[in-house]
Amino acid sequence: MDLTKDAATARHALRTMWTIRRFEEAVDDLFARGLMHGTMHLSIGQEAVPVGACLALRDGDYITSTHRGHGHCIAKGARLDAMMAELLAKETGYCRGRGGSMHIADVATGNLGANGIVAGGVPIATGAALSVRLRGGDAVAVSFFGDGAVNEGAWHEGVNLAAVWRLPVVFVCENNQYGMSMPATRAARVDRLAERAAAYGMPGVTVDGNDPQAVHDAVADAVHRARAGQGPALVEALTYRWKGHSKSDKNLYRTRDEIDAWRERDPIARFERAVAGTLSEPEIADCREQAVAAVRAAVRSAHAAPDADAGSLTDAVYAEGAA
Amino acid sequence: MDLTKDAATARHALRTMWTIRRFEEAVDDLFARGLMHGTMHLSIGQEAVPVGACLALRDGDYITSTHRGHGHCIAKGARLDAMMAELLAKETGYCRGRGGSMHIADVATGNLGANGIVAGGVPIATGAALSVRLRGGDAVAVSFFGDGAVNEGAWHEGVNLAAVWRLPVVFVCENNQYGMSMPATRAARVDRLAERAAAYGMPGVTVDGNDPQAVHDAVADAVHRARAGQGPALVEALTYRWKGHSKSDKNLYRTRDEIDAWRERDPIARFERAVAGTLSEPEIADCREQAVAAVRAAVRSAHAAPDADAGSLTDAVYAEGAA
Amino acid sequence: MTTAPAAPGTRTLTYADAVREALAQAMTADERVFLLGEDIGTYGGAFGVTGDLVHRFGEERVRDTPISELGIVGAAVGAALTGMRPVVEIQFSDFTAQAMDQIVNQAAKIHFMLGGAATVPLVLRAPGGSGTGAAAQHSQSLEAWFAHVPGLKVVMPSTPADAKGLLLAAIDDPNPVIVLEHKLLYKDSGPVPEDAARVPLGTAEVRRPGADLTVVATGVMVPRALAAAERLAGEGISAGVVDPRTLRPLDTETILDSVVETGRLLLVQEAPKTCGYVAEIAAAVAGSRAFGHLRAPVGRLCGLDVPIPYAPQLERAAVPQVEDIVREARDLVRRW
Amino acid sequence: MTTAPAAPGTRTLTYADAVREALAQAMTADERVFLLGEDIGTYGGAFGVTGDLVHRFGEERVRDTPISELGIVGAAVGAALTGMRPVVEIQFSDFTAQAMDQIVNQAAKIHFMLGGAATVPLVLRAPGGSGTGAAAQHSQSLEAWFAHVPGLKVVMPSTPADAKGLLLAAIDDPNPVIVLEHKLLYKDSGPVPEDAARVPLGTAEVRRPGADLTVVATGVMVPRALAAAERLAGEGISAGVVDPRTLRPLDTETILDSVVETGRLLLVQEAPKTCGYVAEIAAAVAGSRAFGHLRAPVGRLCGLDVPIPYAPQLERAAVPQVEDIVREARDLVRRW
Ligand SMILES: Cc1ncc(C[n+]2csc(CCOP(=O)(O)OP(=O)(O)O)c2C)c(N)n1
Ligand SMILES: Cc1ncc(C[n+]2csc(CCOP(=O)(O)OP(=O)(O)O)c2C)c(N)n1
Ligand SMILES: [Mg+2]
Ligand SMILES: [Mg+2]
Repeated sequence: MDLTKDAATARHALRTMWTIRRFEEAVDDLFARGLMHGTMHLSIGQEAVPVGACLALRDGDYITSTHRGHGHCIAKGARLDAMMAELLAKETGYCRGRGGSMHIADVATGNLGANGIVAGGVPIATGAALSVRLRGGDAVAVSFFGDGAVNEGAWHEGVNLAAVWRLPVVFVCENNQYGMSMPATRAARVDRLAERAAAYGMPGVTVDGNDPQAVHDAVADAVHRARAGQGPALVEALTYRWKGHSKSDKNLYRTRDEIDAWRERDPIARFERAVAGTLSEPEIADCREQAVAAVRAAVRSAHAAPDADAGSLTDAVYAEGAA
Repeated sequence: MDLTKDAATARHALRTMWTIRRFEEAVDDLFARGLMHGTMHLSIGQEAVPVGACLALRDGDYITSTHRGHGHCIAKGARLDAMMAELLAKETGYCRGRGGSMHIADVATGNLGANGIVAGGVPIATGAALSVRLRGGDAVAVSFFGDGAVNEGAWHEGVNLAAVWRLPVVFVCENNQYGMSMPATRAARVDRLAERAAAYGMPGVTVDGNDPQAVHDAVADAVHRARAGQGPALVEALTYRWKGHSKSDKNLYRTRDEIDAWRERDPIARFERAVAGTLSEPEIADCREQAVAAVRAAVRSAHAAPDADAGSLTDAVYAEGAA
Repeated sequence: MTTAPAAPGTRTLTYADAVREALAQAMTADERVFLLGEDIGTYGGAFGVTGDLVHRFGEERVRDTPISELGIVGAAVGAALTGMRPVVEIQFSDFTAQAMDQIVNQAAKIHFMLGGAATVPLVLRAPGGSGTGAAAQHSQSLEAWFAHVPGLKVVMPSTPADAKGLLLAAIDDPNPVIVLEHKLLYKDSGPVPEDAARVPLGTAEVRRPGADLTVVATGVMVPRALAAAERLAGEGISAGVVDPRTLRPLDTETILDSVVETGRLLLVQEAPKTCGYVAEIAAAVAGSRAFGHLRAPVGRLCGLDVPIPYAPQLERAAVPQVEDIVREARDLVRRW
Repeated sequence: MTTAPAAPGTRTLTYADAVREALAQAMTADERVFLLGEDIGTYGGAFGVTGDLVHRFGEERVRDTPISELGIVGAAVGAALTGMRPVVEIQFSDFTAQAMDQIVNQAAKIHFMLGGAATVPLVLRAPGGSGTGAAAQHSQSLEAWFAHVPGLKVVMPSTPADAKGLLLAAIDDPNPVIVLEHKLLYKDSGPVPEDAARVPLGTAEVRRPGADLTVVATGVMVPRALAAAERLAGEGISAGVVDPRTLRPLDTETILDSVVETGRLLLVQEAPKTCGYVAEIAAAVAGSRAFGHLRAPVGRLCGLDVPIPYAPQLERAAVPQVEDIVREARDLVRRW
């Protein structure tokens, strides 16, 4: 599918990228003003990956996400108000304020959850795909993770099980060059992380992660294979996070020049140029404004919502009844 | 080094293989007669791997071993009497009867221990090599493990650390076709497990694990690279265990034909043919007899030794003093 | 344990057979139930528990896995989250160490972290305990770890009937349940209901009433405590034996009721003493309505604080035996 | 905690600085000591503990690792077995779950399994605890798991001086030692000796004497218990506070001595109650010479049995606060 030629698709892709960007800028701002708690991992600069990837998915497909998961959540179709309410620790948040940013999930749209554990979602995605296999159906699971995750045992085991059982999983590595402060190139001795796919007998490909089209094409191919019963694949998307790793990052491990160079490759600006033939300037501006308005509305409604209720703190530790 | 041309080397290799075989046959027999406790994992049929590999090592080099570790222990130079005493739960055993077969170790000869945990020794070998790096010196560490181990997270992480730090480790995979009942071919979707080496940016090679020369050549090459600071490598040795996985194995997962076919490829008989030009028939017979005599002496001395002492059960839980 | 005559609707089965029967009944009744683990198919399980199930239910539902415990449990979490009811076998409970992240940081917490939006109905079965000469990495009793984790339920059946009934209840439960079986019990026989009757989680069982002291024992220590109580009866000491069966949630009331009556408590576990499970029972009693009824200090008879050794005589010395229970119980009653 | 005036030979340092100083002194004194962990180099550690050490000691000895906790601890085991003295930082103590096999099945047991033939002198430092809004997978207090494992020692420093002195003692120790630091304490200041004085493992500290009840608290609960004791003093209640400092081996005698005097015991921990560490203390006291001196049931004030929630007001409600300690202590003294 060409994301730039069809106006509706182009609009959707652009609006979603802007929504992620504006959502996270709002989070950044709320945090800076002391209105948000905890820590936050922002994916500003990486928006092309979730948007390109999720455009290859259907209702009923699953994703597992990461600590840096706002983009995945939005791209898979979550409601901004429930997301923002969660981040603001409200009872109306997706997790009733219990989870926060690192555990945000929207089961209704197939997002099985962000994860505070690096690579934690990888075997879970394999399990969701196993479930599809056992129940019958052609859903797929996409597991998002970072370059740092590929060195965890959980990643190896989750990927291997998917490979030996030929499960419908697509492993999407968002290689943003660093795992916290550790350069991907110092954490693994391969030129491309996609080379690791061969160790599991599955295809692996590296794409420009700042180009939603490139991400989409690679993920759509992999999803197609997976739906057809041909097993998993690995897609490595090269991208960059503009902000620090989390709120405590002093950016000692990378240069201003490097950051600036990547900012010039802004995936959104690039995509705006790419759709210039399909969408008019006002239509493009409209995408931006819709994003701003949607985020603003989400912040407003979240602020107005009741705080998470400490009185019911113990009531969702165990589920009741039969599952 | 050609193991067959020099008489002393040929004799040593042959005698060591026979010693392993006879040692394990004695264990099998003691177990069958109810004189040995617990469970035992025998490596009969796989003797060429430890012998070929350890001939590439020097004093000061380390190995980590597995649940199927008698061969590694003997090949690295352990004393048979202390081994047999350990298996017979004697105070004079290598582990004073605390460890048994699955934890047998001989620190003096650089054997850091068998391991009851599949892949448990892999990151430990990486650590021993890191220690060499930090202390200075050109020792290497060889980590032995099975085909089943390569699917554990510990294996992935241990290998990756060695690779990124270019540590002097040689990873020796004894691919005996099965991890317990699981065929290696169903546990990983690659034709050769050595292909996994590429995922860590290190060389990988598959050799005939029933030929001590082939094992030796591959391991010696890898050891040479490692000593020279060129980092780790993976050697996959294809072999077969003649006996069941452990004492509870009913052999339901493989055929008599398959077992018989591999028995015909007996590594010891093959090596005897290969050294026929170097050693005379009486010299070869002498190797066999020395093995029998050594094992017999070990059994005798172990039987005579005092049982492990329950009175001192708690005294080696914590080490005292400064390390 | 000796074989009791079977009551109506029951037959005599071994503990391992009872577990297998529960699995078969659950799989027959519910398509969502499936098994995964190492060597559970053709091999029939390292302890023969799954036996012929692969032939009855096929390789998809009795799924042999590569050796990768973390991946296996993670896959079970993903399957449970998406509508299935996986039952994982971890070959030795020691290898739950490999899977702790998925057990503790994922399975146990997801329901809560998601504010209740999803459930993780998985069962993890694993044999624990010593007595087979398998040494320190294959003989641990790790129930205290799991019982410390909010979100997990923990079950430790001591009879064939409970092995079946508790497992069925665990499979029904919408939460992750850790079922710790005991290797030494697998071959024990006892009456087991033919039907798929559940033993509700969270209910202790008074295995033997007693007036002079209450013995609370877990797992393989239950039959040992019963044997000890029998011997103590011969000495004129009436020892009651309570089997919690479910360690989390614990049926504290049944224990307190008994302690209020007897005034003496002896806690028996196989695991090493320090921070073991029965410390929780001791603490609960010491802080409870039963406190004022205690006539004697709370006795704890536990495994020694050592890794399990290989040598048979050392292995035996490392964990409580019947004679140790008799001695401790007698001491408690005579001295106080 | 407030800053006390520094005694001779001490200066005021933060807890994080004290840890760094211990590491620097140990590395200077002993070539075998080296550090490994995620982001401990240029980044200076997720909580800034290692800071500039990489510039002082170089990248070989302050070794940044890929994200692979099991591999890191395994590498430390191998290095420790072969003559080095690794000090591992696990970024959050929650991620010890990833490394449990190497911690528990390897590091803790190797000395014993080898019959004493080798030692594993490694130190694993990890920050635990809640209070930072990091939610369920980054806020656990897992000391009870480690304290249950024969072969491990477990340390939980509550002051900057102890953070330094206990860490130095841990590095000296020939056994694997788990040092659980607390995130909320890193910025607390206090007097810290300039020299490399050790605080011996296994010695509790009476932080405040008291006549009416004994409060035993661990980790961040120590300063909270001291604040509570101060308030209680205003109400005429004399509460003593004992800080075990080392959880394994536990200095039981110091606790028993205090309980014998006061007759009342309140145990305070941050971790969830069920099977938490202080259950061990309750059990030890209930089975000890102090039993007959107890005038009241043993009080346990612990974290709720929930995963740590994200919302600040819920997070606060999930673990004991100063006012909770005051209330429980007052109740114990008034009612009994
Ligand atoms: C098991 C585990 N180890 C360490 C951490 C701490 N941590 C959180 S994110 C992160 C870096 C992850 O890097 P990467 O996978 O590349 O994702 P990115 O942050 O770049 O999006 C680290 C080390 C964690 N959360 N979980
Ligand atoms: C972590 C772990 N999982 C499972 C086991 C049980 N187990 C012991 S040996 C074994 C098979 C190992 O296969 P492989 O690595 O090929 O070695 P082999 O037995 O063939 O020599 C298994 C599953 C174990 N000891 N440790
Ligand atoms: Mg990254
Ligand atoms: Mg094998």
